[in-house]
Amino acid sequence: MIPLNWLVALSAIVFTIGVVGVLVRRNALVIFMSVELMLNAANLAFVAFANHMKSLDGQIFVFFVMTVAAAEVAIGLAIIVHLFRLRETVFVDEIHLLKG
Amino acid sequence: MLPIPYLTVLVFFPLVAAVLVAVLPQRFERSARAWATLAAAIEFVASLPLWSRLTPSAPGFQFEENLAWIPSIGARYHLGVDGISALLALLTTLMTFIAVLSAWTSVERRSREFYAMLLALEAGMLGTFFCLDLLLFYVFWEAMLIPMYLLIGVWGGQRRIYAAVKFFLYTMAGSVLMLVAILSLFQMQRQFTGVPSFDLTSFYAMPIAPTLQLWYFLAFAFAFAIKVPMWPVHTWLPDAHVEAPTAGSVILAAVLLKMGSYGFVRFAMPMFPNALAVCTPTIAWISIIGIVYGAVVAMVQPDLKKLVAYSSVSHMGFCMLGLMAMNAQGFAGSMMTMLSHGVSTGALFLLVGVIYERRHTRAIADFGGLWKVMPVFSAIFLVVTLSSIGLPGTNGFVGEFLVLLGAFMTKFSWAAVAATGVILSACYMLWMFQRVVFGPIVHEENRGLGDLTLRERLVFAPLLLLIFWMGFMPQPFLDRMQPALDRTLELTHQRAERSAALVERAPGIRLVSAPSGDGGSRP
Amino acid sequence: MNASLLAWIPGLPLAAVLVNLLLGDRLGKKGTAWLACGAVVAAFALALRAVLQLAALPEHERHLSEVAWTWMRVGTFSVDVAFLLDPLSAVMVLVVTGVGSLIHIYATGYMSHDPSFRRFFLYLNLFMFAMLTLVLADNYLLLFVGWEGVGLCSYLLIGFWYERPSAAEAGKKAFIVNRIGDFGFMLGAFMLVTATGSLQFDRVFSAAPHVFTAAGVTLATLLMFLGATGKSAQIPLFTWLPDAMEGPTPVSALIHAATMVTAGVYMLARSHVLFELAPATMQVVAVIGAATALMAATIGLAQNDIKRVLAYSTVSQLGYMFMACGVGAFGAGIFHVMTHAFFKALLFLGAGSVIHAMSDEQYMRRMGGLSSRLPFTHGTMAVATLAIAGVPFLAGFFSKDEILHAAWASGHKGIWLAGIVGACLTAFYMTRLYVLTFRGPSRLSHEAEHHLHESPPSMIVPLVVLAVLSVVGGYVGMPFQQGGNAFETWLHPVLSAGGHAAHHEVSRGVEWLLILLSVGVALLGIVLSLRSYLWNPATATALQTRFAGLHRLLVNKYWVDEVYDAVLVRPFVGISEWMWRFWDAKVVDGLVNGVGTTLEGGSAILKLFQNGYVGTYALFITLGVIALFLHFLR
Amino acid sequence: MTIALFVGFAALLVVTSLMVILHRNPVTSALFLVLAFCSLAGIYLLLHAEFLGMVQIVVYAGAIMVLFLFVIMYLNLQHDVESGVQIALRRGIGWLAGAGLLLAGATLLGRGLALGPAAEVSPDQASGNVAAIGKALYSRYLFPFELTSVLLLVAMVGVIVIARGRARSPREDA
Repeated sequence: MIPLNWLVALSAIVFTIGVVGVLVRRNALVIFMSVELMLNAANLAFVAFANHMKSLDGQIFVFFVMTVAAAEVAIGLAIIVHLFRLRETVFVDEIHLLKG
Repeated sequence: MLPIPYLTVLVFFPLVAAVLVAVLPQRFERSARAWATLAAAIEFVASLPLWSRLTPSAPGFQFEENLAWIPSIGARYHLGVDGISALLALLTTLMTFIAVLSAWTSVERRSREFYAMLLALEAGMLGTFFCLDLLLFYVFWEAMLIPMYLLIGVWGGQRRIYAAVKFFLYTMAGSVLMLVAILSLFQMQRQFTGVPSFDLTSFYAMPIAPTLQLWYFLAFAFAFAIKVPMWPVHTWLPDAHVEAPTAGSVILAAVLLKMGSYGFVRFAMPMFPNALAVCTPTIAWISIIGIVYGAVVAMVQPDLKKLVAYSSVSHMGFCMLGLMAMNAQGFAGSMMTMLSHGVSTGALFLLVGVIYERRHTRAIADFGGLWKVMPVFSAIFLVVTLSSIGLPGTNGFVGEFLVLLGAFMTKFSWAAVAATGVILSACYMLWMFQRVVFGPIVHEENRGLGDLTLRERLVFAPLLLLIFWMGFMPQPFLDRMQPALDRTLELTHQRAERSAALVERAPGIRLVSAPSGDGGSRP
Repeated sequence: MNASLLAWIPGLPLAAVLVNLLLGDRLGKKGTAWLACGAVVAAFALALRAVLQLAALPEHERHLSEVAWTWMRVGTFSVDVAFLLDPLSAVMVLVVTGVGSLIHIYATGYMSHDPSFRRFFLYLNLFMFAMLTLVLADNYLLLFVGWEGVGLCSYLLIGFWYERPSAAEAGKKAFIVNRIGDFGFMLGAFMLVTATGSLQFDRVFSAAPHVFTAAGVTLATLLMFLGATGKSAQIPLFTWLPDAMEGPTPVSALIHAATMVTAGVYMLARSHVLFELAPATMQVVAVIGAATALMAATIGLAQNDIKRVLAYSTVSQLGYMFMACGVGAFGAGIFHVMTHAFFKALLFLGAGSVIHAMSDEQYMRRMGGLSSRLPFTHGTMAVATLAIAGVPFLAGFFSKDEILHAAWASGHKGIWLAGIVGACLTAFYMTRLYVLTFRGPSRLSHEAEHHLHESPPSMIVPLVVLAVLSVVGGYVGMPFQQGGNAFETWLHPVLSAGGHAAHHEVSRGVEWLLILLSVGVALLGIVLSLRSYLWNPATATALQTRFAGLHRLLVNKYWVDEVYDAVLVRPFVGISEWMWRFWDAKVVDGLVNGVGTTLEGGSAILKLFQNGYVGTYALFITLGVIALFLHFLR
Repeated sequence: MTIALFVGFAALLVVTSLMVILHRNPVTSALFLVLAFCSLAGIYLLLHAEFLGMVQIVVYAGAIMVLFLFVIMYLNLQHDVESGVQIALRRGIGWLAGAGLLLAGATLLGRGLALGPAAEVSPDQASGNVAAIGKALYSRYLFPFELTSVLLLVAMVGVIVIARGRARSPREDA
């Protein structure tokens, strides 16, 4: 049996990599991928605890997370496409009109 | 008593009239002023029973109406009137009627809304004077601000937005503190009697620990001090007056300033007597500074309205000093000053309005030698100036004399310093009067000015009558106000003992560690 | 004949004012004149009748009082509008209405061609109402109403020709200086109320001896004396009277010679019980009176405007009256008030008639040799000049001598000396005025010479009547009468009420010596003045050059006005300017606006965080998460 | 044996994730992400979550990554150029924040939170994971399930509206 600590550690590591990806990269798509990574890290933790607690709720929750992720990716990519059409760029730091 | 709910009719009739005037169709724009004057006249006549039917000696409040308003928190729609509020209400209805009558020519655009605002303002003021339920009082207290804000903001002079916003925020800042105090009192009241209620009489009955009282008193005092206005928090008044239209500044000076001192007499002083005892010297000295400071600064004002505004600061300083004297003469003097200041300063603003309408300038330097061109105007201006500086035989003197007498009986130094205000008021008023009315005609524009029209003379007739009536025979006024004032004074002393006896087991929530003994120096 | 007519004495002029106001121009000049004079003469008649009725009463209950209505009743303190006629107020009411009606008649002639004729008589009647209220008041508050009422009327009448800025300025100055005096009077009244609980004369005087501490009564009387100095133009607050000459001459005669300025003396005499309780104040009153008398007399020497000279002479004579009150001889003071009212009113009216004749020329250096051209004016003025100088068997001599006698008898030797020197100076400058105006070479300008004319009868008749009074008026108070001085006995019931009146008897011999001395001094003054101005005018100019410095000092009136202006008025206006510009605008308003600007500044800073970069927002989120972790770690 | 498998998958997951964020070319990042999802699916299988493993492969690796690649190709993205001090500063802070986060996580784990008791084997566990999930999904979680269908519908409508853009594509009016 895989010890729970490792699983949670792994999930933390992947989550952190996702966060770094979001902070560091300029390309909207890569940021998007990093967000997916963070989501999956969370899913991993869910499954780990579901397995540890021997209850299915965790897994069902992951299932829901996935559907939401799917919807989110669809909308996100649509926005990026539309953004590209308007601004000819995908780099996040060039789009900063909406400010105080 | 009267069959109909008299006070409710008095309060809400102007509101209904305001709405009707506002929704008049466009083609009635010209006749809106006639309708508004009619409404104000009816309101004034309707308020006369307050004078005739009021039995001053009867204890408690008269014409009472008490209905459940928000049962869950025990807030009741409780109206009532006694000697103090009846006289102030009469002052309100009279001055509103005169303000509406005087504004016929001064307002051109959007006159329907203008008159609607005036009538709504009257409703707010009457409500504030009549209500005996703290929450209802707060509602009317805030409701009153809106029409005044609009009056200054829409029909004002150049810097009207600044003045209107300053006026609104200033008063709001004060009254929000008061709201906090009311709510925490409500909380204490509920714990003390178990029955939730905002009723004034129940607050009168509830003893509060002296140290706690201080914080409540400061909250209430600050809210009312802004309204009075007392010395450090007065700077909104000159701006509001300079920018307000004539009718607006007449009501602002005549009635709105009395809200502050009325609040002190009705709420702050009887409810927190021990804290009052601690703060009395401080507030007295602040009002004396107000008297001298107002007069000194009024001396050098180039603008007529600002001069009269600062003179109001000085006169209201007398009012507060009278209250702080804590004796029958001081209270009666303060009340008389409120009434006479309302009449004479209202008249002063009307006079300034008259020449502003003709010359569209308020600078004293632009006038000179008006006596030759406008003799009737100058004669009325002379009488009103004399009443403002408190010449014996006019209404100003009775109030000032009683206040100084009351202050003198409490503390010699108070009256001595405050009495210099008598000299200063003579200086700046007469100097202003001389530069405006006497002397040769320097500016050519003044030569062609027309004297007062019949309508304008009609506006001043009641005021002059009042000036001399209150000056020579003030006794009818004094008889009406004295029993109520004595009851307030006696209630204050009574509550002081009861609360003092309650030193340790103070009911109600322990606020942040109660302050050490001495009173707060803030106004 | 009940006493209810007392209220009508002040009531009549008030009624005339109201009628004048309402009917306005429809009355025309004739109508206004008759209305105004008629009211005052009727008041005089009423007063006379009331005084006769009073005289009929036995000596010790000689007072008629009448309550009109309750003015103020607050708690224990109550005051009514009530009138009181007793010997003291009888004298005053007769003088006020008598001299007043004469001056009203005179004024109809003097002001006949003035455009605002109606307004003048409106104010004059209003003044009579206020003065009569003051004199007949039964309590200090009603007296205060009259007190400020006469102040108001003097303000209106001085500034009557309002188109002249100097007149308006003088009016305002008079009112404010009076107001400073009233400030003192009001505080004194408060002390009375707190101590004795009422302002009614009899109640205050009966309670005063037991209720007051020595310091209390001294302070109260000093404050009331401050009020008196304001109203009667004594040392600290006298600067307004000379400027009050801006008003028409009948005004100067009525208000600034006969009636208003004597209100202070009347108030002192009325409250003699209080003053006798405070010897220190009496001392102060005497000293100030003497100082004012001397100072004003010296200034009078060097003035060239005929009305200014008379103004300073009034200040000086008032100094005498206060000196009399100061030494305890209130009766002598009131007696001098009466006689002074006669001859000073005559002098002013005479001067008015001269000015009227010379078409508004007031500068004595351009007069001279008018005796032949203005016979009546010259005759009456001569009588008045002799009277004021203190020539025997005329009114001035008796009253002034009475004061000097009292000063000597009560041991105030220094005060007496000042009085004697003052008497000499008075004789000197009055003769100087008479000589420069009527005698000597005619220095008239050509066109003044051209339409020089004697005044119409309506002006001459009052002059003559006053001249007669100035002569006869003195005998009432003649010394060495059988039952003592008639005037004193008349006032006795009022003035001895307090029981502290100082009675000093001096042997008859010393009294004669004093009389001879004062007569000698008066004649010396007259002769000196005649010598230096009539017989050989060179000596006058010689005197001026030799004492050039002193002369300049006197011409500039000791620079008192300038000092007051520099020390009080200008710094005060400066302070108020500073208070407004700096304190109100910058500090208090600054604080209020400051709250607004600081909020604005704060939000400007916070705005920077919203810089539009998605990256920064993500960073903040991460930092937030880290902070949460740290929180849980603790 | 499973431990070895898990370690392998875990290592693979970490490496590929790192490569996703480090690699300049978005296409290679996308492909590494696919690899990461597969390794994750493997781990799910080890944890007896077979259904999820399959769904992971089908939904994530299959659908979502395809979408990603499609968009990358569509937008014809070139190599990411990362230059300029302002960007370097931001990257530095990014890494720092990541390190901070990791540190905090590590200390938290270091504390060794009290883990709940390991529940005993539940009865329906034996009858296979997919059936159990199906039964639970359509009994207790019926309402959320229906809700997700609505969510997906909304997403689809949104995508169409956004992606359609204006009638003229920007290229004509450039």
